[in-house]
Amino acid sequence: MTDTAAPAVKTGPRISGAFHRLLAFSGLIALILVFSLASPNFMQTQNILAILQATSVNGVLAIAATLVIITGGIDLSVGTLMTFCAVVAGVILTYWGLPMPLGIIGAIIAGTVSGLISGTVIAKLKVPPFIATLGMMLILKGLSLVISGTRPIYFNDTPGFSQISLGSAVGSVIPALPIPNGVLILFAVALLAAFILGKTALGRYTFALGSNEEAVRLSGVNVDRWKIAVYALAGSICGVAGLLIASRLNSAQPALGQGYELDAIAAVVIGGTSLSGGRGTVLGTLIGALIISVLANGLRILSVAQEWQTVVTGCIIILAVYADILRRRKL
Amino acid sequence: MTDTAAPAVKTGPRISGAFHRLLAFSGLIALILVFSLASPNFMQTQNILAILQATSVNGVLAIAATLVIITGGIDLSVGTLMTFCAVVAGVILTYWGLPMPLGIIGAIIAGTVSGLISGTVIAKLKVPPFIATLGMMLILKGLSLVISGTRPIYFNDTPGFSQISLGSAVGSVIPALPIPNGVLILFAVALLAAFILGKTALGRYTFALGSNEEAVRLSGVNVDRWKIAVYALAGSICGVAGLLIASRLNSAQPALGQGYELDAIAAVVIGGTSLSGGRGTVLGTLIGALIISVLANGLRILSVAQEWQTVVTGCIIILAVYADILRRRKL
Amino acid sequence: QDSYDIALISKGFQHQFWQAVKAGADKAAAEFGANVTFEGPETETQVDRQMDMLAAALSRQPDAIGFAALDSQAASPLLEQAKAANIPVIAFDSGVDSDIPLTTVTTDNVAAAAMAADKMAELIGDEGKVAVVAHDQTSRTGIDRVDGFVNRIKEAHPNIEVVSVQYGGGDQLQSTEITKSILLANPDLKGIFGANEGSAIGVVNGKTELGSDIVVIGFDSGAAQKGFIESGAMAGAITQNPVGIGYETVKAAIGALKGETLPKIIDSGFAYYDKSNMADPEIAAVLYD
Amino acid sequence: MAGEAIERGHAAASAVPLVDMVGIDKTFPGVRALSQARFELVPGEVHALMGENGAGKSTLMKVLSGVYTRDSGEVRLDGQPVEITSPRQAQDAGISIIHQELALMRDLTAAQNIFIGREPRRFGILDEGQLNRDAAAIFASMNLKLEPTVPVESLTIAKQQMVEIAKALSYRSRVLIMDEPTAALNDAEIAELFAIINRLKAEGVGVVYISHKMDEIKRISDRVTVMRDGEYVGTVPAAETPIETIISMMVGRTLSNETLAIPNTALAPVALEVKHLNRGREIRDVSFSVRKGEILGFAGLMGAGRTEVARAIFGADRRESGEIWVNGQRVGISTPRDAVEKGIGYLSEDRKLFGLATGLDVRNNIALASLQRFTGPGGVLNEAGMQVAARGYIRQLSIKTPSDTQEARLLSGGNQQKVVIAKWLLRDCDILIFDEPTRGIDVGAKSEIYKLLNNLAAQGKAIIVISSELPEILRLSHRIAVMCEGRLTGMLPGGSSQEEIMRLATLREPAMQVRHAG
Ligand SMILES: Nc1ncnc2c1ncn2[C@@H]1O[C@H](COP(=O)(O)OP(=O)(O)OP(=O)(O)O)[C@@H](O)[C@H]1O
Ligand SMILES: Nc1ncnc2c1ncn2[C@@H]1O[C@H](COP(=O)(O)OP(=O)(O)OP(=O)(O)O)[C@@H](O)[C@H]1O
Ligand SMILES: [Mg+2]
Ligand SMILES: [Mg+2]
Repeated sequence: MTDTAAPAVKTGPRISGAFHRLLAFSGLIALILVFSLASPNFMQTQNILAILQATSVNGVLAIAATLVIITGGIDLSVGTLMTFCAVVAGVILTYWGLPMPLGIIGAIIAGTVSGLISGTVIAKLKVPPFIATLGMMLILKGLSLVISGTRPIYFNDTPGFSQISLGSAVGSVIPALPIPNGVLILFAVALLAAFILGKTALGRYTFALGSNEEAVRLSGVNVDRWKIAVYALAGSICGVAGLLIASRLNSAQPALGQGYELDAIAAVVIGGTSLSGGRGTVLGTLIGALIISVLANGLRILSVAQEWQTVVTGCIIILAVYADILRRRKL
Repeated sequence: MTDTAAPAVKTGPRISGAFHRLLAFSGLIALILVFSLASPNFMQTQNILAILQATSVNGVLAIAATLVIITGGIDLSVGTLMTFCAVVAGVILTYWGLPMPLGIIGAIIAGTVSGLISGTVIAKLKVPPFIATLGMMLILKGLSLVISGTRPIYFNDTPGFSQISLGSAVGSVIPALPIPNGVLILFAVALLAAFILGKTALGRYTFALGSNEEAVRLSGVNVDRWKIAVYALAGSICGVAGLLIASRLNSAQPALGQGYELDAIAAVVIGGTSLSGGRGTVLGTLIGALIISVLANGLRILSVAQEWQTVVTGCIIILAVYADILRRRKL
Repeated sequence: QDSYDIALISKGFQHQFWQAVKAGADKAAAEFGANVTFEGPETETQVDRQMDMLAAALSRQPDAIGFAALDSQAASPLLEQAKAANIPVIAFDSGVDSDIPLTTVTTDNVAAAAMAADKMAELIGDEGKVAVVAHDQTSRTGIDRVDGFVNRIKEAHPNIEVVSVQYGGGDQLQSTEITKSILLANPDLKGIFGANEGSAIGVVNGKTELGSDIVVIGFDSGAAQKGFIESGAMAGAITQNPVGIGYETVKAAIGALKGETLPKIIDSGFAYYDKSNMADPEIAAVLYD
Repeated sequence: MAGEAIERGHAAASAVPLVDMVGIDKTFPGVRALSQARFELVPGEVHALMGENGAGKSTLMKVLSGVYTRDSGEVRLDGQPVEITSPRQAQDAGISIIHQELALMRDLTAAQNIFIGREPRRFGILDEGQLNRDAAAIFASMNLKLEPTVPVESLTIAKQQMVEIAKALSYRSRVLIMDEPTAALNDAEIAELFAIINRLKAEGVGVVYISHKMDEIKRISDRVTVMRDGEYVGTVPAAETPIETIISMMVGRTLSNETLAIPNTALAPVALEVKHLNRGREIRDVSFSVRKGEILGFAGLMGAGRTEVARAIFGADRRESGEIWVNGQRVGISTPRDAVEKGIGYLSEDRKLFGLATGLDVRNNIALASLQRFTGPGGVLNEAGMQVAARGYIRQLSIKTPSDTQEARLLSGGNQQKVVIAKWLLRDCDILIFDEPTRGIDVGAKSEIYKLLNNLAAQGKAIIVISSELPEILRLSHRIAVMCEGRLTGMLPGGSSQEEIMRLATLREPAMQVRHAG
């Protein structure tokens, strides 16, 4: 019996993964082409840097959301958590006057702890992620106002702080390539997240949880612990986003952040990650975030009236996902 | 055995449904008790009417969201669709000067058509509901600004319009009970939705779709058609919400609406409807919406600082759902 | 009752402008011995949320109410209710189409934005392209400031063209991105008017990120704008007197409770400030951090 | 629908076939599921459709019932070519199907499930009373004790299967397709089902019967059509054809039917001992032990509580009292993790739901319980090591998969089962609990799994096999534990008789006895 040539299950889809990834870029490339043709101002170095810079915060948030979404969860608190972390950095650096590394560490710890709490509420108390993170979204929003004293905190006493996002380490070496650090940080976070997802046990469990949590539990895995770890990791990434936005605005704006979660989740889904969990890539999310920024930038460059910008963005989000669906169906 | 009174589709399984429903009220009652004890102003007729009035719009939106969520979908566009319908009524009544019934019909048709479009994109193009309705949210937001000319439309030429929400048909008969019409409309919509869910084929398929869409398809049911019908029904209910808010403000405010979807969905989930579909009740959603309004009102009456209101609301949303989970586990 | 209970329902809460109004109100409260609460919706579009706040405030049965209407019509039923309950109402920031408020403590936003237009024209040599980054497309202040600026340019400065008006919701990051797009799309742009604090800060951020040297005129104050003016990144800004608005509102409420007669309008005023006059005591007094 | 015969125009011996499918092709992306497949059904016959896992049986029937559209070929009903492009059209044409994968709406009641899409209405309003009466009538005709108003999610798999059968019957079709209807049923229920089938047969209904259980084919069917790799192999009369012939048609060669050499385990040390396990009415004072190298079979009727016992031992469910001893040591097990650390592995009866992470590939499913072993510094996984291990088990267990990076959900049922076994072998479990290890698995794969279980026992593993198929229990077990209503009612030696097991399995189980009588 064993020696029957086994045609058993020939892979359904697959087809070279590289080809699929190439196609995923197509929506982005189409957009870029259209805008380049429509306006000579679009394909300028300055503007490309502006687009990348505009992607950095949403991109980092979207990467955090990607991790959570792959487990089959959702995180609505990414936006206000980002703000909370920024405010924590502000309190440490400006109110307490401590040195910059402490502010950076503080922001990331704040993100991690908040993620730990969300994760614990979800894993231990079995509160659905939507509700747990909706609650956290409100709690963090309130706390940001409370600890900042409802006013922006400026980083004027920490002169290097704005360099985190705006300086250009690359540009200081290769002046022709003034890529802002914020963009580098986005790519660094993306690489790190891709590495964790692809190469580590945590990443493996992230996919496994989204694929079949009960099967993972019955394999003797401490499901709760890993789930909490994913939310904590996502939280710490939101901490990075908090540093980016604070550095970019040279201030922690306690009122900002709500609404950012939708942009982040949209980037994730446009990037091909399934909201039902178990599948997704960081690269896809980056592309999704870029599509959103290119769209916003291009429409503004074309001076499209703002109300129409909104309409067009809505249409393109639907079309981008539909194109992805068609592509998958064909493969 | 045959003639057991059929308790339509039960939410929380087993154990006397009545008992379970009673318990579901407990969170609401606890809140009311706390606030009544804390402030003599809370349990005043005026204030109770204010709470009910404040619930009316979110309650109607939440009922629309309930229908969609029971199918296993989600509707992020309820808030901006409400606004769009309000603006349509404004255009018909004020810009075109047509009589009031046409404005009412127009708003509801606008909601239905928009729901039809969302439903079609979801059912036919297989775009995930999250994305389809996120796109619609943006499209409708933009269109509201476009057709209103980016300014509020006042209903000063349609004197009866504000009576839709603010007048009191009950009060004119029983002066001691000045229940605003908006609240009556909320209850009417709730009764209608409960009737549809419990007693009609559309309701049956709503639950069936959320339980196992593939099984419904294999049973020979035209899944797409019913799914579209649910979204269209939800859309027409958003049309009612649009009339309510327009009448309450005596104007169509084209920029309002975004963010309201989260409140609506929160009410649904607090009310015990599962985001994974297949189970839910309109009564639960009403209780959820009331919990949200009572909380907001009570905290204001107690003069809690606004930033702390947000924190407390976040905590209570999580706790309310957690209490529900504990209760179900025990049953 | 030895301490008056006054409820202020504002248009916003988290923005610095509103926090400055709150600070003024708190100052008056401390001075005159009153309890003041201060609330406002998340964004200036949420008219119905503001109604819920006003309704809850009425239920609380305060001694007086201060109200900054997002939409002056929407509130009339509730204002009637206040009148019926004999609760005096003071309007602040912008007027209410109603004779119920005993007085209105306000800034003329149209005139203030027109002044910004004139200053802009002066700074760019009365010709060239300019743009506006505003906070809101539908709110009263958003409309008034954009209209005030654009109309003044049209009327008085025919050689200046307003090439773009965009809205960033007062969100600094969004306003930054918008500014960068405008600058990149219009390399020959000469100036941008940022129509509220968040917008103005966003405009300066965008300008700095691109290394542009256009003229920026802002609105309101706050530590960031003051810093930008100090450093020259922003040419100047229009300031209202938010602390004064809050203070006068509470003071007027208490006056009403004590039976004083109030003028129909209490103009809280506005002024243009730049590096040269920032330190003047009367300017410094109306700026907030 | 109890006894009332459905009046049909033609008798069972009608010359024109009810269904005639010829030259059917169906390709899925990357898979040729059907290639020139054929099938014929005459009124009043039970026609068995046989083939290994993945042979294309379900696909062919899904083409007939309008779930899939064929790529080419012809379908004739009563000699007339027809196009059936949706389940609805199939229903209208008098074809109904019980799908292999349960297709129930878990939140709806049994009655609501049965009549989905055909709800009785009065003035446009659903007539729930009528609905429940109709469902109750169908249950009565099946001798099935079931409340029409109970939500199906609270039913056991077996009861859910009965609801599916009731649903298919409710269409009163001329063609009834049953795709592995008995995979989750016990003998009493199977007997009941066969009685129903015989009744339908007498009414002239044509029944297509798919099953991997050879004995059933002999008992119920008139003709057998065999498929292999999507192709038609042949049609033979059931009564005259020896089972061996059918099997060799299925697998393309003859299978040896090695008998099991039962080693003497009496002296081996006890690996697992369970003392006084209790939980409510589901598990009542269950005590037993398994020795190293021993296969302990668990027999019982549906709801006897065997799965409950297994899950309680494994820590997947709570238990109220009871002790678990592993290798002579008392151990505390409150989560599956504790159990796995003590060397216990559990293969659940529902692979899809509890066994596989279907989105992950074969390699990761095999490694899922042992990831720590492949985790290096910084949490980085040793992918190469995982690959070597996975490929080792793919070879050792002859898992049919194009590669170790194939997604697990794309494997056939038997191979999925082997992947789960490999997971526990890699984890080095000494005590393995197999819950229905061969459910839905073809004869060839089944005999491989039997061989595998024997080998594992020979290596000294302690094995518990829960099965509803008595021949399987009898063939595999050194000792047989019989359960009834949560109680262990007997412990029998390997060679016991089926009758003795059935007697113990029905001790104090009135409901079942009624069913036997009826
Ligand atoms: N929807 C699908 N997409 C891709 N491949 C499929 C699909 N359905 C079936 N297949 C493949 O088609 C082949 C035939 O599958 P089918 O389900 O008809 O087998 P079967 O004979 O019913 O097997 P079993 O006895 O295990 O139920 C298999 O290789 C299977 O993997
Ligand atoms: N007649 C019944 N109807 C519905 N549920 C039942 C019935 N009898 C028992 N149960 C429930 O079924 C569960 C045990 O069922 P299960 O079928 O898993 O047991 P089992 O002995 O493992 O049987 P098998 O594995 O053969 O299906 C228990 O939770 C019990 O409460
Ligand atoms: Mg099959
Ligand atoms: Mg079982």
